[in-house]
Amino acid sequence: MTVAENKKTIGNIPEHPKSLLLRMDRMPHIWCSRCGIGIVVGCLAAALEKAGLSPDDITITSGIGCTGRVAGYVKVDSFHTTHGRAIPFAVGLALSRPDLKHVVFSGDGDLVSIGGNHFIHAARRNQNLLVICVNNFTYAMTGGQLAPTTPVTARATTAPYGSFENPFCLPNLAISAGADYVARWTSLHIRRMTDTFEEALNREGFRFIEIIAPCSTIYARRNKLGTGLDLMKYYYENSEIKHDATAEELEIGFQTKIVVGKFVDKERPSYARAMNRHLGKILGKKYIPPEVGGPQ
Amino acid sequence: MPDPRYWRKPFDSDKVKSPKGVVYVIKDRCKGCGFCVEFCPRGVLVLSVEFNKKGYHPPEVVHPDRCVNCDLCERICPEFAIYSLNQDEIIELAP
Amino acid sequence: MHADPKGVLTGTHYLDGDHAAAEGACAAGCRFLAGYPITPSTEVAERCALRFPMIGGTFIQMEDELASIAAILGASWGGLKTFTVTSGPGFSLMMENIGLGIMMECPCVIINVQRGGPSTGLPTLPAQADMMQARWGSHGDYEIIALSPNSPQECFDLTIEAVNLSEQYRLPVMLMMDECIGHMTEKVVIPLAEEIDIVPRRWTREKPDTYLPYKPCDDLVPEIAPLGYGYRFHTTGLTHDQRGYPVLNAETQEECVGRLMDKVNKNAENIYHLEKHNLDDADVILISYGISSRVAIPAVGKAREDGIKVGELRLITVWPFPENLIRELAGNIKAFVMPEINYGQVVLEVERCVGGKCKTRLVGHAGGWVHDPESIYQAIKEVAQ
Amino acid sequence: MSHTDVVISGFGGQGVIMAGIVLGKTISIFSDGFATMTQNFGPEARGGACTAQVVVDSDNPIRYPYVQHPKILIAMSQEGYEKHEPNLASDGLLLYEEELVEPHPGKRDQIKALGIPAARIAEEFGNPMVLNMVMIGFLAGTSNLIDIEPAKKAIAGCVPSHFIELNHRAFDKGYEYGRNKLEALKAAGSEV
Repeated sequence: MTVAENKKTIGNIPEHPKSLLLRMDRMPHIWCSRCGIGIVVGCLAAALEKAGLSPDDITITSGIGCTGRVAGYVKVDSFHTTHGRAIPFAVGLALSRPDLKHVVFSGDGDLVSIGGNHFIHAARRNQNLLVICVNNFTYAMTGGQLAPTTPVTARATTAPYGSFENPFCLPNLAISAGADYVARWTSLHIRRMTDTFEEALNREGFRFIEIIAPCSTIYARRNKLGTGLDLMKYYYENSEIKHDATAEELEIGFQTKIVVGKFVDKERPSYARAMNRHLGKILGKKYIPPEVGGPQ
Repeated sequence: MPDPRYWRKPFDSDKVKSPKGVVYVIKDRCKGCGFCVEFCPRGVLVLSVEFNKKGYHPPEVVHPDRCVNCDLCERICPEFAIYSLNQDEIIELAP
Repeated sequence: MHADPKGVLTGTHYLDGDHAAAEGACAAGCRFLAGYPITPSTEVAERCALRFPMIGGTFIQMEDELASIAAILGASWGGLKTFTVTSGPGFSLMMENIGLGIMMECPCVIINVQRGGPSTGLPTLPAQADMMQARWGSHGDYEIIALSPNSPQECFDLTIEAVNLSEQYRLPVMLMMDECIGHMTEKVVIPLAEEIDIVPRRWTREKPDTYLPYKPCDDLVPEIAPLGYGYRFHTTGLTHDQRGYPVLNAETQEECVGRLMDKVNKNAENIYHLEKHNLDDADVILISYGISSRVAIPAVGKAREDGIKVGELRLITVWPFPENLIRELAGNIKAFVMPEINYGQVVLEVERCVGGKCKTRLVGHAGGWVHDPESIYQAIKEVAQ
Repeated sequence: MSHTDVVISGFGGQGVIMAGIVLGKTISIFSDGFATMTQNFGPEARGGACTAQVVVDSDNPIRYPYVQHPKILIAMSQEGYEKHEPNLASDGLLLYEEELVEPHPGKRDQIKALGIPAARIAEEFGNPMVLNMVMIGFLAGTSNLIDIEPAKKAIAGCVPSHFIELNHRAFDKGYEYGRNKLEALKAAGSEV
């Protein structure tokens, strides 16, 4: 949308430039002050514009949790599903509507704890999904419990003495499961994040982008890390761009350096493409490619 | 007024015309995180003293002339409460 | 609307219930199946894996049943007719997203070929012990539609009916088979495509700017918007208003859940599919469904030879339950006898509706085998006295 | 033949269910009758006890689908024989694989018991898997339950196309063995 199309006003000023991509009738959103999720949503909206996509070209699916609420604020066909199941739900969407782009927006607990099995299998099968994970190292909506990403020694309500269990490193997980495109930024890296979203939107296959983002109210406070603003400053000082980072360098400890960048960018046929190619080859003329859903 | 963040004057600063931006703040949507104030590369903003309806201090434009419409405030705002427009577009918009 | 001929394998076949159900799904227009192997239901998925590539369908074997049900909900929103198939343990795993399907009002079909439980139970042996799980298995209040076939032919016919009902009323519909019917082989006649009625997806004709995703039509069912046509709708498992937006308060809960109940209850007369024999002058009525209805046949015959007036009521639709009919019949007879391969599930509904007006007798057992008809005969004889 | 209950019993891997399907299909698709097949097997794919019950009626659809007292028992394992023989109708027919099943002689005189070395015959065809078709041929040759032509059509619809001919030959061999056996019995003065 261009500014000129933006006819709505709020008070005496024009409505926000992304208002055609967002459900402004639902603002303010439920996320806390100094939470990073809104930034990621804004960057995706910007990426859509930059990629030349209309809101009618994409769907957004999310699961449960703070990030799970993203689906409710984007003005596209959007699905707020159950905890952990955003990916398999979106797998159904993607296979029934291969003509659209399908984005899964998920938190770390949703995506790789309860939904972990779906995550690795969707990556393995190279399903045609752009999966964006907002990683804030905790279960924020339920009050700050231990997440599969919580760094060792960080505190959570269910790890009151600090965590002693190994967290998942999400890019490593995605890479080892076979994802085609893997990147990580923090919520401070607004331009690179937007560019990465744009690039990933215009590709096929399983694309995974992790965004480290502040949870001000729960994670930062419980771990005495100041506010969300302090975490943003921390990202500014401690993130390092390294596209060829090793698996070890990608690990995140408690308040250690955060290596960001685009780590994998390869092309394999997506599940749907592989299916069409293989079945077409085996069955020849008997093969009828999958029907696309929607009114005939 | 020279921006203190430039350690030297760019060689081509006379030839390149910086865009001019105008910042808009949707005050009642703001939750006072301060991201825009902290990260604005031109130091255009400060947190205001006034409260909005929800009791937060929204940003206030104190150096409007410095804005180059870089979009950072819009992108980094988690609340969709601030953005800048190119001055030329605003003229078009005006009734 | 008639069936798409490319999915209809017209002819006379010798099929078991599982394969017949798969053909029913093809004929009904299902073009998406996500499933996970589990005995004794796997044959349905296997047949579709073979057939779908030749009729424009997509079969995907998911990583588990949680994923299977989620994927069919997604594909249904994508606009395809979808189904999944499982048995007890997998059915248990699907419960959460069956609730999502109900809340989002997503048409889809879940076939459960019942085996003995609890837990892993009897993988290859029959039971009818998931009937209450089908009714109540997901949390919260809702109404469901569940059908129970008693022959491979009905596995074919009722799969089509299940798909049609799911489209008509926009909810997950259960086809509650059992291992016996799933693995029973009989003649199955698949008619011509033009002889099969298909309920099309209820696409909205409303314009995007006036469309409300959860605004009900006269039959209390809302219309669906296709993806990517500018509707930009939102749907959620949270309690929502007509816009589909989460509104978390008691009034919206009442409106949202109340309608989910009403759309089944108030349309129940159009949903019931019952088989009735000799109910008018009956002293004893045998109520049955699935394989138990066939096992009871010699018992009913023998009781009639004894001069006992036995009527038969077969629940082809088990849920919604034909409450009013049972209440009415209860006033005129001595007893209901109900064989079930469980320790008493659907019979509880009979008892509730009877309200003490006549006797209710369960002939039940834990599963692994079908009833000896003699035990059903003895029960009829006892209650007839 | 108006109503005939058949039990086919053996162990997994012998093609018990396939034999039941061929029998049922012969009657309900390629003859004018009705046949319902039910099956019973354990969780293992091979080696467990396996039974197919086929209820056959020449005139009416089958309502009660199970067999309580089979008129014909086809036994391909000792275990299957031991389990089902006591239920065999008093005027029943027992068809058994004579190297795998050892019937208890004299126990029930009125039952007609006919053996066939079906496993060996199948091996001579170079494929032990056609044992079941030898048994179905034997059934056709020793009873009037099914005719050759519909049975062959049923077989053709049940096996991969390049195995049809082999399975037909196995069926023929079983049929011929059954016919010869009956002739021999007749010649020996038995009531057939």
